[in-house]
Amino acid sequence: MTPIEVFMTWVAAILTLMVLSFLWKENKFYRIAEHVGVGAAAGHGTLTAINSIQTSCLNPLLKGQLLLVIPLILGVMVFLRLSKNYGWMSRYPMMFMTGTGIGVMLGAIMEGQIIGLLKVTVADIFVDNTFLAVSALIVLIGFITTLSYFIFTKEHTGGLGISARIGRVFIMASFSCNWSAEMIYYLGLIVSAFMFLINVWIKQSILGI
Amino acid sequence: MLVRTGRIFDLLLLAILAITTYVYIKRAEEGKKLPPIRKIPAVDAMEEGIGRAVEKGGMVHFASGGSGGRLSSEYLGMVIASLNCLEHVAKLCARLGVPLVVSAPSRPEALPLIEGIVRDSYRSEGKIEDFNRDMIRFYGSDTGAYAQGICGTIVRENCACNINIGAWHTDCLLVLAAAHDIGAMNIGGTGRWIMMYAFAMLADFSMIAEEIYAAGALVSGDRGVISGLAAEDIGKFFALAVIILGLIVSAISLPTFLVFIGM
Amino acid sequence: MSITIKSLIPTLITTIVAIFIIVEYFAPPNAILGEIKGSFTSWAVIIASFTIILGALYLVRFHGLKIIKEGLGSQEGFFSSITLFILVLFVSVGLAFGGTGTSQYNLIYMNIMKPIASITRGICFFYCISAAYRAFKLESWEATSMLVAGVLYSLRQIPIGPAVWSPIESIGDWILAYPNVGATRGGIVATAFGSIIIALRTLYNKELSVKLVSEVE
Amino acid sequence: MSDFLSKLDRIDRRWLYAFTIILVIIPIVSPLGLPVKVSKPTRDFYNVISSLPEGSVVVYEEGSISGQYDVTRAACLATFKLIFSYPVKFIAFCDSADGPVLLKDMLSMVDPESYGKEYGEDYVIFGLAPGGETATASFATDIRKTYSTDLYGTPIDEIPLMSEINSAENVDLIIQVFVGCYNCDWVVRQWVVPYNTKYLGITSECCTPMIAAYYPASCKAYLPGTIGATEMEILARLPGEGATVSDAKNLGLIPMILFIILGNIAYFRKRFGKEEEK
Repeated sequence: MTPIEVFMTWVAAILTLMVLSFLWKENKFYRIAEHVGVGAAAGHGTLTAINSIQTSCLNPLLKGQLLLVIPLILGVMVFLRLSKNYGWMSRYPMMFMTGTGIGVMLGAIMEGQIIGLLKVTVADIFVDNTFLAVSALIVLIGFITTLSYFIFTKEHTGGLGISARIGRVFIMASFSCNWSAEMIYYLGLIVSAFMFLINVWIKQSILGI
Repeated sequence: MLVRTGRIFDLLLLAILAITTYVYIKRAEEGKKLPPIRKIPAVDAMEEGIGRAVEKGGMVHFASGGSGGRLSSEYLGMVIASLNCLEHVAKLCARLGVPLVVSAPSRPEALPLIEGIVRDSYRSEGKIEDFNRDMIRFYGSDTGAYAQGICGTIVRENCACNINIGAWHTDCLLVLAAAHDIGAMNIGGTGRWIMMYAFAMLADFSMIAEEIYAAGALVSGDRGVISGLAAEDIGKFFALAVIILGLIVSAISLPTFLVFIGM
Repeated sequence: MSITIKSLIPTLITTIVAIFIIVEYFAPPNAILGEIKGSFTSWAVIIASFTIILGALYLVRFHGLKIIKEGLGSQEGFFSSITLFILVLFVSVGLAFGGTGTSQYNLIYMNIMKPIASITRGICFFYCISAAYRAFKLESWEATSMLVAGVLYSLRQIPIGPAVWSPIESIGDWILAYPNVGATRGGIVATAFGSIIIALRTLYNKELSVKLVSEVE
Repeated sequence: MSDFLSKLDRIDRRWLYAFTIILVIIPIVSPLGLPVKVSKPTRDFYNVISSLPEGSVVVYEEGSISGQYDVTRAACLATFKLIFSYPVKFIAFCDSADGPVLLKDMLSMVDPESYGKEYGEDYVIFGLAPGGETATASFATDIRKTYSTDLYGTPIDEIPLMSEINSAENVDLIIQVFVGCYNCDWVVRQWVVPYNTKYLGITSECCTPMIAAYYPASCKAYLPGTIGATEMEILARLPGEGATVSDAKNLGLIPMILFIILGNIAYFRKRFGKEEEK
């Protein structure tokens, strides 16, 4: 390892330990790592934003795509939020982005998030394999009872109450799968962090193995 | 053909929802009767939580999540729902004189709207002098730094009530746990199904997925906005009808069902 | 300044832009509409970049005022100066050496930003397992379902699970692929309806928070 | 006994955290080397790539972020090594702010030139297009409107590989790396639904439950974080770091079981304690 690499490895290791100290309690060391992390995220975000504006707006605009002056103006209007009297003008870029967001989402969400799932939930049941058909039936029951839980215009009593209660059991099982998947993912990050501390920081940069 | 092949059924559903939403808004504006909406405990808990902050002399913290500012894809709905709740919380805090801290999302596309709403809320309560841009904190465009910054703020500035509604990623677990450990009341939910487990396990009052849209509507107190919940239920009944009809048709001929729904 | 210019025209922009893109999606393929949609989506990408810079300005303002008010020697001033120093370090190294693709930038990125961001998520593991201490109790059908599904799917995901008891793999995959998918699809469809109705209400200019009228500074 | 249980019940959870850290460190210092079975999604992932006809165009959407790089890197490296060993075209673009830095870091580890690939002819990298779904929609609709130059500033029209490629219609397969668990919906909505593009996902373990809802209908296959990387390294016989991380995770699960047992002890003691009082 070069001297600069050893130094930066020490920086990374110390910052890692500073964040880990939050498990004990909020303290000055954690606070240093917090402020370093926030500064780095803001710096990196600013840099990539500047780069993106340059490559997708300024360069093509200078090469003759004159329509790009519109997003440039709308983009600059975002900063008017900081002004005392013209803050309202920052709503123009906001509402343009909202319109684009709605347009891109509203069309494809029908197929991608609703009809596509209805189609596959029904179609999966009509298969030759009994085990798969019964399993698909369980998906259907989970789907209907979960959807019934989200009905707002009727009190959850009687038949709807039973369905919503079953739905809650399916919902909790699903939450638990997500909790488990997230926990294993965090465990992977903790293991990677300790692998770095042990194999790179201690073994390589301290012991030189 | 006027409609692209394979998207007729999609357009049919969109038309049903568009008409239903419009009709319900008109009925609301004309004062006509609307379907009743069942109670969502977490909606009332916001007022209770802010009241508790007054008693404890603590601060109220509101955040809409790392992606709680993205004006695109399904985040958009969560962002607008969280803006409705932010307006409700900001008005209550202005009225009761409770310190409010709003953490701006790490994807800050809606940042001007967030400041506009908090400023507007304080103005409508006659407390514009209490508004200060320092109430709105930005922690950089990474959800890790976002969670770190909020945890530090919550612990150091004596948070008594932590309200997290919007589009959350892994950041919500750290924030909810930090608030829980200092005894703050946790209220919140997200439309992102994958992260709902954190709210179900760590929040005192949680809104499950679509309930954040309902909360956003209910706190607005506007009948036209609340009528949207009835339109959503029409969509669900339509989905259940498609499922039941689909089962019947598929029992006879699955390809027929697939052709019909794939129009 | 009239409400028309402050609120009505912006929301009109939303409706027009959205309708153009929706029509492009449902209409038979049309080159002009495709061109318009392509322009709108790429413009939104450009504006998104400006908002990231606006966020950074909020950050600089907040910490700058803190340094001015409390002084560099104070504890608050010291921590705020760390944030501003690191921000300036990243931006200047990036601009000086030609963007984020350089080895110099990679050195500070991989040894400052990445370790902090990674371990910040990593410590969530400890909060995940202590949340299990609170939530996984055999006190109701829901909590029992949570406990059983969570433990079984956890054991499936690590090598020791299938190595000790091989059926755990198919049981874990079954729980993930069927009960979980049933509830997930129900949740996705319900959330989709929520998104759609809010989007439609915004197009009708009836979405209060986005309408924002007063804005009198 | 009940005295021991009440002490157990009031343990400061931070001692359990310390115990957890020790359990995590043990397999790192001396690996257990337990076996790993290859699951169906990983096998499908391998089959889709290995069955690509010559000259196919593969788009790779990099959405990883610095905080989750340790979890997705192994799976991405295994995928790069697999793709670069086939005669296909490779176009990478980024939808996350950290994408460009991470993508270059990984490509420097794989070294495409050692697979006989030439930049500009066989593979090309584009920078960040912020805006989430809007960005991927923009890329699918019109690449030239989204990017005028590649990551290194070369104008797009001067890149031979891009001469006949400008939208999803010219793409055979899209591989998306996503760590925002809903971001797989973007590709379903903007690539699979409109253009019927074949779609593979690389994600972290936490997003597996979400993409499972799309597998195999909309998403042909996926690699879930380090366990997926471990399985691909075994299946394709590629050396990698996935196996070490997966091995070290094994003991890390014991504290979870312990916390659940303690939680239920506390619950039943309180419940039976009340009944005795009654």
